[in-house]
Amino acid sequence: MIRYFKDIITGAWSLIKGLFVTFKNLFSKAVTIQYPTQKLQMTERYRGLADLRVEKCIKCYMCVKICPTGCLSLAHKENAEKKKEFEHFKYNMELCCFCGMCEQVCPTQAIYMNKIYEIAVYDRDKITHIDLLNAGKYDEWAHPTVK
Amino acid sequence: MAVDAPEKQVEIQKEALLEAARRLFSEGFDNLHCVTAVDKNDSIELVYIFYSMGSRACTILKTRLALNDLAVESLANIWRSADWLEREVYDLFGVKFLNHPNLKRILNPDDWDVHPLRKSFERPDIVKKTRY
Amino acid sequence: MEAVKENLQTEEFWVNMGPQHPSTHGVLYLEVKLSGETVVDLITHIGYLHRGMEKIAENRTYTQFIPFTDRLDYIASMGNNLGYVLAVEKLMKTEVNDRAKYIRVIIAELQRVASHLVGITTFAQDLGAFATPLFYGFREREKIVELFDEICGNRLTYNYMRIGGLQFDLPKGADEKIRAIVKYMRPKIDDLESLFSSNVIFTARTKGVGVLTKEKAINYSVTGPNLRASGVKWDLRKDEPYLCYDRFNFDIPTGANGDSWDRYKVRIEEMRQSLRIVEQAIGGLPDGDPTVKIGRIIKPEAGASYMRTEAPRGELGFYIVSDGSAYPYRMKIRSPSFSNLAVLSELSKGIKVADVVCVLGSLDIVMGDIDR
Amino acid sequence: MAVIEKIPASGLIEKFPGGGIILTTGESVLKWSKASSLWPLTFGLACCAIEMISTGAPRFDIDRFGAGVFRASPRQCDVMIVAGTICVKMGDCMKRLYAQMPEPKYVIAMGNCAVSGGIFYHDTYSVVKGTEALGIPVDVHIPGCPPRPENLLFGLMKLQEKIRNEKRGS
Amino acid sequence: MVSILTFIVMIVVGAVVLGFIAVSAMFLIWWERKVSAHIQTRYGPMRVGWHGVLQSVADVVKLLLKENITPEGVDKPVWWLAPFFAVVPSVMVFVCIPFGNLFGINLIARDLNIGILYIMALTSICVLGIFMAGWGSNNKYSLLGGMRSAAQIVSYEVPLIISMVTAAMFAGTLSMQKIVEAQKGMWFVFQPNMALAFVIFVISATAEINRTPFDIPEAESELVAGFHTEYSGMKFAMFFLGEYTNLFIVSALAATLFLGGWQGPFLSPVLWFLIKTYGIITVLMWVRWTFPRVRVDQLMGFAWKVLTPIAFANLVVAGWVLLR
Repeated sequence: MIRYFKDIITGAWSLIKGLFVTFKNLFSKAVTIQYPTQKLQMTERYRGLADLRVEKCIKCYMCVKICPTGCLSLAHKENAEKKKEFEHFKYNMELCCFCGMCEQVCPTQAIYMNKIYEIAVYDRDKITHIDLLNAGKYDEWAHPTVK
Repeated sequence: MAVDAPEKQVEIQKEALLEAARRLFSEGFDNLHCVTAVDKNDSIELVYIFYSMGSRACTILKTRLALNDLAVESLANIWRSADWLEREVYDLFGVKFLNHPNLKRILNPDDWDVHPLRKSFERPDIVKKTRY
Repeated sequence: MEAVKENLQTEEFWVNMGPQHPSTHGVLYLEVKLSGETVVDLITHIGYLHRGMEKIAENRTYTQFIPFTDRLDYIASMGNNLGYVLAVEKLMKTEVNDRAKYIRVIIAELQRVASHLVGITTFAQDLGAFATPLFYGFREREKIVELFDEICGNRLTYNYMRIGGLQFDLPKGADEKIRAIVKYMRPKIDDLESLFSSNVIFTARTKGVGVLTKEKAINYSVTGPNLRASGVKWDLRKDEPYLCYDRFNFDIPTGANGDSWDRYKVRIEEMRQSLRIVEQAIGGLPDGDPTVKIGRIIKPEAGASYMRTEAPRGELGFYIVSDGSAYPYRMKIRSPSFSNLAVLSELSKGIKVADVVCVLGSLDIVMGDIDR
Repeated sequence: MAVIEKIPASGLIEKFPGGGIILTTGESVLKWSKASSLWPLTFGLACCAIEMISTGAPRFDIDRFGAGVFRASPRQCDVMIVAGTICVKMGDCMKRLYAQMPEPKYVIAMGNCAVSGGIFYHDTYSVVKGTEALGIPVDVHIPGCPPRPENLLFGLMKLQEKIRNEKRGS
Repeated sequence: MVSILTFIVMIVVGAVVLGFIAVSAMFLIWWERKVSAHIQTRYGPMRVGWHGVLQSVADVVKLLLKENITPEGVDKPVWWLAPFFAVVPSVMVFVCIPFGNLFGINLIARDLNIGILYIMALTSICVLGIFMAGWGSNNKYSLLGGMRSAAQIVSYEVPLIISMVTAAMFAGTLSMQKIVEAQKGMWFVFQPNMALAFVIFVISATAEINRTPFDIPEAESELVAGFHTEYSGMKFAMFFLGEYTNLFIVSALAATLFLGGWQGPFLSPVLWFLIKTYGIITVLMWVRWTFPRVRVDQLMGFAWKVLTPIAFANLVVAGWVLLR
């Protein structure tokens, strides 16, 4: 009989202790980042989208070889002065796994991961064949707007 | 303690597997840690990794199965962990385990008839990369 | 009463839980045979997230496969990274320098804390404590995730470990941040514990539910916290030390009964021990350069190696067969959750349907780890 | 019961002076309500599910957008966030789940695996190459592996924008 | 002539009550989301209206717009009637809840002299709706949810009624209005017997309205959504409405029977009543977002082994106190 009441009282006390924890949190400050108005600063090493410093690229194909998913496709031709020229350098964002290995392997830091992280599209074609040679390819997502 | 040290690996005939396993169990190897298979093109090699929790010892049993006779005694009645691990090997390599309590495909859909981890498994959309 | 029982027609029926179900932790499919509320039989179907990792591995170079290991056990990506690179290093018979070892230990232990936070709070969610503990767990985990974001540039798929070292050294000021996290985490773990441990509902739901005996656990090859909860003092960090775990002081928490309560309790205690290791490691961090270039093609000599590590969910083993080329000939991933889940159908016979969810939650599985 | 996609007797109302204004206001209210109460399905497939929960968790809090009510039953939700790799075995279940959802329903493909198969596009035998390959129409694609929680919120806002710009009666 | 006037008055009162129920339920949904959000250190709905006050409006309008799926194989009449059975009785309870006095008008639709009996009878009907939903859905989860609900409510009705009887004994009447008036000097809750009865009442009321830690009929982590798994759109909204109306009712009952109803100094009686009611509701929300769910057998054990004996003992002691 005593144990019966003791169980009830200790049980009730344990529940009150649990309530106290949530009560403490009820009046602590919210940790939320209010996203569209407040934004987190991306860290220095953050891996966003693959981007290219066109003038630095020496067409060594290291990034294409290391890429685990085969999302980069590069082709070049040699011009009259035996210099390599781009034929195309395409980036298939929907295959990319954002591992950053291309950035790490690049001998001239030509390919790098930028800090863009807000990408959402209605149409898939927009992200399938991104021309890395085009300077304004990421303008839409660098400063995203929603009506 | 190197798990895969050569002196701890034993290659046996497939007929002797059950017998060897029973002996291992009676010697205190209470944990069948891993069962897997390697496709050696002409044969399939089964790899069993055993541990003994009490004496902290380990041993690896290997046995080879010819491609035309992919059947071996199941160890699932000695070590329950072999149940799923053998089903996985059956699913991916097509090795049949005799006297297994429930030998069905485990990872792939039940109605498939291919064994994807075989080296001979081909599908048009599997693109092999250049060999270095 | 007997007459009523005879005349009343009763029927056992099958209920399908999953593949889309709030408490199956992803895409697990359980076929449950119920007699009223009591489970008569339970069949586990897996493979709904089978992505063919082992086949992919045969078509990737050793370096290229590192990002894939992140996606195995996605709650503890660093643990998988570590297990894989250690296996390849063992195959190549190389060792990393001391600083890399220490950083690996720090990262792996922080990942263990983050993983257990998710594990125990989703367990509480399965018991019906709707969202609040889960969100507390994720709030605390977010601190670690943001640290990892700073260290390696991503929130979930880190791709940080490299064969023979690390991708980056710790950034400036990271050791201060790690110390701050250890300091922050301790009272939060106490908070979580007082939310559950003493709670009479929580104890009533978990104590004595899903008892996994010592012999059964070993026979089923259950590993990790689940094995330790059954009273087996077995931890690879102590019993087969890899990296530099033998240089740190820590205890291996074990349970007594092997029920859901013990599995939860062992995880809570393990988080404390991990914080202890992190504290010691950050205190004795040696100098050196842990980074490594990745452009080189790795060609281990022909042979096979098996390396297992103590990942947050248990023993993660990589069995790699090399034929001397740049690609693994065969890679078997012996994932901890796979063996841990196999025991579910044995544990669930004769308990209530609500307890199935409880046992499943306490086993702390990740589908990516099971199906690979 | 049919779906109310436009206001009843709208043809009649339109004839009255000022009726057009009432109609547009009414419809914009309907669209506003659809857009600001998108209940997602509790449907985590793989890695992205963890980021989806992170989005629901205090740090990012998807509930601010009115989309925090994760319903476990497909009958009660409006948007299916496909978070993770779709495998062959799961494909049929997904199609059924989509069919079970009541109209109007929307699909967000979160992460590269759901968009196209992503990292598992090559060399694998059991991965479906994206949600669209299953025949499920996708409203918003969010690339990333996995996308940051902010990115999912951005995708949600994009979906809201899409709903608000829907053509009348379509 | 008089009868027509009464009729019009009845219509107006009915409309006011229905409007109040709808607004209150919508407010409660928003409030619950806010409370839970702040417990979890986040903000909750923020983007529609000031701090998301219009969130529930958006939710309701959206639910009205949703397709109303009737799955194949449902028991049609039962399936269609279930949501009404879940809502209508709880709306009818509002007849004799005393809201207090506003500008000299007594805000009680009809002060029945058997008020408590009437309320108890009606709240018990709610379970019928849940059970019908479970039975008619042709879904095993729903069926399990419905069964659990029936078992649960039958058990918890007993301590609930006994604790209400204790209050009625102290007041010496069954009329709600008179019970409030009896607490003029001192609220019942300040007497030890009644304090215990109050605790028992709140616990069993929580079970009665299926809220955590007693939410086993819904049991999201086991039964997906329990009895309303198959319901969509408007019908689902009805269940939601019923749930929050019930929440309001049990809190209003607790306030009336134990916390002195609309009695209170300085403020208007209506305000006092609402403050007390919403206070209790907030506490119930706080409890909901803290605790895990109990298991079915534990739930039954708790009702029959703990609550019922204590409630009976309390009743006997209360009788002795009164007769002394």
